[in-house]
Amino acid sequence: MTATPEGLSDRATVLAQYPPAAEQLDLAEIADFVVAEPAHRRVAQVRAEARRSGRVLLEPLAGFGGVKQHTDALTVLRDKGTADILPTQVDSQTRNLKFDEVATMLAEHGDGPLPLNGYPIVNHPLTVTRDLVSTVDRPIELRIGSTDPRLAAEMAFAAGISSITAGPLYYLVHYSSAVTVEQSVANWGYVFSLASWYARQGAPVGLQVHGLGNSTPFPASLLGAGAVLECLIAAARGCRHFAVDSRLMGNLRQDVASLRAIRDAVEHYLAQAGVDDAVVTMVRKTWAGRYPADEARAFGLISYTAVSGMLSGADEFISNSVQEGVGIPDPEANAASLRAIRHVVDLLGPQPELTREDEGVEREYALITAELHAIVDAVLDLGEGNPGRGSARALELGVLDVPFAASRTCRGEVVTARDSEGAVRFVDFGRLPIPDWCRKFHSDAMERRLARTAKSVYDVVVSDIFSISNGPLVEVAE
Amino acid sequence: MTATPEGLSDRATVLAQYPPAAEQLDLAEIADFVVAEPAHRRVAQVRAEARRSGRVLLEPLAGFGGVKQHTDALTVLRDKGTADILPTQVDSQTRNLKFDEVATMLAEHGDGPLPLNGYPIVNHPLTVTRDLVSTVDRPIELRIGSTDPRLAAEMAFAAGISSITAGPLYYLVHYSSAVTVEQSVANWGYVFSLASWYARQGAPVGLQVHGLGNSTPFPASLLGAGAVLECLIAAARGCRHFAVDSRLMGNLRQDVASLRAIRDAVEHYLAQAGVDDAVVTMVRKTWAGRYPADEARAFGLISYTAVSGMLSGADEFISNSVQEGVGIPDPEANAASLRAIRHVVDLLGPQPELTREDEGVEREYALITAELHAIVDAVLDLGEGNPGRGSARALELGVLDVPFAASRTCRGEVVTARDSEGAVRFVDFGRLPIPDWCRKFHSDAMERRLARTAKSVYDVVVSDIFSISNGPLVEVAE
Amino acid sequence: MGTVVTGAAGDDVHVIGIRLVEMGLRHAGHDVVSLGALVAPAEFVDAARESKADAVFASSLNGHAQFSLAGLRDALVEAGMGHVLLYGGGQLTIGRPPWEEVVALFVDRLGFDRIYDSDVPIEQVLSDLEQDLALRGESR
Amino acid sequence: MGTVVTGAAGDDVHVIGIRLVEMGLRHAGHDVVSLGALVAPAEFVDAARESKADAVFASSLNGHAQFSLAGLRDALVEAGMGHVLLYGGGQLTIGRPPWEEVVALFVDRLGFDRIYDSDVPIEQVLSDLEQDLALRGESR
Ligand code: B12
Ligand code: B12
Repeated sequence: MTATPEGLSDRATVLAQYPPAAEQLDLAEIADFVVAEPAHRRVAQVRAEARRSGRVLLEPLAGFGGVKQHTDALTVLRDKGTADILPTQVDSQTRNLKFDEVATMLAEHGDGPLPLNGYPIVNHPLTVTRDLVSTVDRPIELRIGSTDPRLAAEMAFAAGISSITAGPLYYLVHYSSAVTVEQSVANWGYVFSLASWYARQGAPVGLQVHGLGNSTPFPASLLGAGAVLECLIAAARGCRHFAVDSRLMGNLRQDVASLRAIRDAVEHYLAQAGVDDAVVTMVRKTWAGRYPADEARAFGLISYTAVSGMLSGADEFISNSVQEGVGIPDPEANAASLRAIRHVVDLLGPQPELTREDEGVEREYALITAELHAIVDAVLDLGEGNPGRGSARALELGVLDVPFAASRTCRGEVVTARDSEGAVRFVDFGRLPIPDWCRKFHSDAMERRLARTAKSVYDVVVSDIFSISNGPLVEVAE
Repeated sequence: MTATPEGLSDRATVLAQYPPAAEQLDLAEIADFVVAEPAHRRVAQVRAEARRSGRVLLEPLAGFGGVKQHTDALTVLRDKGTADILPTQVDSQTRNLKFDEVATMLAEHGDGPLPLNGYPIVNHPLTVTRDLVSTVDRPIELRIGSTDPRLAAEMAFAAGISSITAGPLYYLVHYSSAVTVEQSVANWGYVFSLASWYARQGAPVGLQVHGLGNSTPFPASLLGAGAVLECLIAAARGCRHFAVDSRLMGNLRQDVASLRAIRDAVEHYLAQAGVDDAVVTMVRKTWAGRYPADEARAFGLISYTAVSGMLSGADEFISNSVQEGVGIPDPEANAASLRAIRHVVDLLGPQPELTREDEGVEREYALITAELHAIVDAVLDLGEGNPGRGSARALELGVLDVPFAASRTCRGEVVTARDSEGAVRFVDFGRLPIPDWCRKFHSDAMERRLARTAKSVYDVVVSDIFSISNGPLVEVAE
Repeated sequence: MGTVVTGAAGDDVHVIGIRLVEMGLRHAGHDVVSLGALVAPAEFVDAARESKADAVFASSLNGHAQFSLAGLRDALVEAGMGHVLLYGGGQLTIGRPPWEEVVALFVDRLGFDRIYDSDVPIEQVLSDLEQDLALRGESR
Repeated sequence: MGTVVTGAAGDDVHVIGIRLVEMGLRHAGHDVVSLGALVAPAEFVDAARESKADAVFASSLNGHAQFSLAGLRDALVEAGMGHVLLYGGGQLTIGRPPWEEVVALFVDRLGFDRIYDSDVPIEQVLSDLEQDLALRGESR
């Protein structure tokens, strides 16, 4: 093995998490392997090229335990789903580092379908995953909701999986309970350094940056602040390829403004940090909250997302399926969902985005940008320039805060809802450093909403969590 | 029977088309019956109320031969489709006045499904259709592609079906071959007078006005000119309830402008004709041309239509199903299609329309309005104020003209295609009186499109007919 | 190059497809006698005879093709025009049954020379026609 | 009014639903001990004992409920907390099998007092709880 590369001083500890995996991870061999991988399988390259050419990319969500089952699913998504990037979602056991349990399961089930909710990337042999990559012959992104994705990333990148969903804040907040910010940032820092090592070999690894968004009506400023911080944390470790999420929240003008504002903010802060060679692309993720149980309504919802993304100038869609409200989607339904989106993408492809001349878009853009900058600046101040340290302090103080977080690091004082046009507004700012004029805007908007309904604020907050799934973005019969 | 009402001097001839039907048509009895019909089943009333309240209406397309089959289909569309207005499409035999043939068929098949492509409204007993109306208990619209819908209208209105798709120009141009304009206008004039008789009884009958659009990329100015003329023809006979079509053509800004421009023009010309008590509502019909054979893509297409309609301020959607590209849809799939649209309608309900401040919308609005007025004014001049006579002369001279018409009354010299943003443009103006500045706009836009492709104009025209169905509104790899 | 009679058969008003085919035929140098919508079998036959047509292109989309195109070949034969090429296209059936069944009905039983699915590229039709015309030329 | 221990069970991080339930409980005047995400059976039991809870509300959405909630009732009994009301909710299964099957598994076999489908209105849960608490009050 070569000398420990920069930022990977913990490598021995990581590899010790599961020796049978570690044995397969020889950096010299890997370097040779990944450089020889064809460019069309490199997520970062495909994203950068699509941004140049204007082709809009689609990526579904999927992950099965068995190799054959997973390969078959990805093949369906490739052939019938017009997918440009294929996902490999990792199972919960792997996310929680329970590799021995997975090994027992694998031993029992052999090649058949496994009772796992994703692909156990650490336990399947490296050669097997390499075969997967070359068989489906598309760029693959590892999707891993974990605060310790280090060994999984080692195995994935070494197999030619060329991108990973990232995560130091997002996965901490929404996928963990007792983990500290410092732990999550350190673990993800390792992954970012590893990604940079690949870039130095000539095979850059992409990051799909989540931001802080959750699955309720979520303010774009807070979502974007998280994305900026995650990009800065990764950029400090040398990462340069960011596909940043701006998820659908439902109000068209706000969602258009959101994508633009987040793109501009990420570019602004990267430049401010002295990074001038980053490639930032924007993802519109479909609604991430509760889905209609009815597939037909779900088709309406994801197609609407596609329109909203196209009018926002999104570079890519990452999409739930129309069976999201029911259970794990079968690959055929997943592919059909992508085709519905593709059709909308095709129709709107030649049409220009919604211009900022639209008053509503312009107003939301200003609002999101002002709030986002206020939050990020406050966090960076707390960290004295270090975004990871700043985030830790900020979560503690409530300068970063998220409603409905899974993690105990969040105070959970922020409350959000929709105004009478369905735009997301703060109902309680918690301790977020939101500028006064923005506060007034939110309060006024919510006042107008509340004036039109007999409901209590509590009832409004609750019902707004269900509104996208039920249909009416703002309940009609109030 | 009472004295022949105004405008119905041909009534005896009409009734003689099929005596077994005629026997059931006693105006005095009918007057009593329709006045007693509940208001919530009156299409015109439901449309007027929805416009006031902002509720957006949905109507599917459907028509089956057998009473039970048709009733079941409408029940599914009502219960599972969230349909506000239910359709009753008439079969081809009835449209061609082949009532004896239908009678033979009915005698053979009894209550079972009939090999007819619609509901034979003239042959089914009046009481049977009345039962249908009260069973489904929703407002019903007769959809009849015919240049002689007189007896069908008699039977339908008498049964409580309270609206009809109209038609003097549209059905002439697209559903007939050798019929003259004068014949079609006279027959439809009869229907309009009949509708007015119902209004005088206190049970107004609605008209769903088609305009001239066909199923290829079709200019909104020409579509709207047809709608204005049809409204004027009907208004002269006393009709006051117009649900006017502005069908999806694919370019969002143009489609938004189209709905507004047509609404404004219809209101303008009705006012100019001294009609100040009309109720004009706007329908966005889903794409009326070739559909994707793939239901998933079709879900994308109709959901896109829903977004476009909502951003246009449409009052209503009339929708094809996602099985349009395959064959007659089953009622379940038809209902699912409506639910997808309903979900989008729900999401965009509280959001304001796209404002005219959008430069593209503003430009298209001006263009459509100028062309539409130029055409309508020329037609009215030719008819010396009589829109029916004017239309006849105009079609003859090519002052009104339609590409791909079925009728020989059309010269068919106009050629259309899409510009590089997918907006519909004239390639050949034929003899249409389009203002010079508009001509220049179209020509410039098409020049830009053609400059970007190696294809001939012919190939562009052909491929644009398939583009909405294939996906890319403008072919990408040109 | 040949002469082709075109039309949408029976009670069918769907003319867009057949008009595109006509455009393609003219483009390729054929003469076209276009009958438009709602064309009865007798009209096809008369037009074919009068124009000494080489082929009849009958279109049908509304699902009634098997009725409206049923007597066409026989009528052509009766009128002494049995040699005329008979092509059908559009959506010849209700729904989408297996293509072999459609061929069995229209080619084997109703005497069509060629029929096409609605996905057919016009170029395909044109090249088939050219080939068929060439063959006929040789065999006469 | 009672004391309710809440949490998302096992390896489940879906907390939105259970947090809404907590809001409803507090709103109705109950005391809530909220354990959040990723709660092991032992944690539920400890919290129930320490807070002298009247009920445990266990949520699970990720499809693993039948494993992560399996030992909960037994653990409560062992800890001398057998009387505690045990409610389950979220998406207790993978996909949507018939509801009777879900009830058979969680109520009959795993010892839950009540379980709920994800469409349940929170009011329904609250009124059920009130009733159950009243009944317990009487029977003690
Ligand atoms: C546009 C359209 C109409 C328009 C037609 C306008 C006009 N005058 O042409 C209007 C609105 C008038 C209409 C009316 C009706 N329609 Co329509 N219509 C369509 C639609 C949406 C597209 C057809 C089209 O224009 N395609 C585009 C052209 C370019 O493609 P094409 O016709 O297939 O032609 C291509 C090829 O097939 C080939 N081709 C065609 N003909 C021939 C012939 C030969 C010899 C050759 C070689 C090749 C060839 O070349 C063309 C170029 O590539 C289809 C659904 C669909 N397919 O998406 C329904 C559809 C065909 N209609 C249908 C029906 C039922 C009707 C009605 C009866 C509905 C009603 N109950 O009111 C009426 C009445 C029509 C009548 N009496 O004939 C059904 C038919 C059902 C079936 N076959 O199973 C369809 C499939 C819709 C559905 N899903 O229910 N319709
Ligand atoms: C939001 C969401 C997430 C978020 C969760 C954020 C968070 N920290 O809470 C994130 C993105 C993190 C996530 C992750 C995953 N998710 Co998820 N997720 C969803 C989603 C879209 C909505 C859930 C939700 O918030 N609903 C809204 C709330 C308000 O409703 P609710 O939870 O049902 O709660 C209500 C009632 O059920 C009831 N209730 C709930 N609990 C209880 C308990 C009691 C005692 C009572 C009385 C009542 C009650 O009260 C609530 C108010 O009405 C659903 C799909 C859907 N349903 O649309 C999938 C879904 C639940 N997720 C799923 C999966 C598989 C996962 C992952 C494993 C995916 C992966 N492979 O990466 C991961 C990992 C999660 C883990 N380790 O647990 C699957 C579960 C499959 C199944 N059960 O068959 C679903 C159904 C999606 C799908 N179709 O595949 N997910």
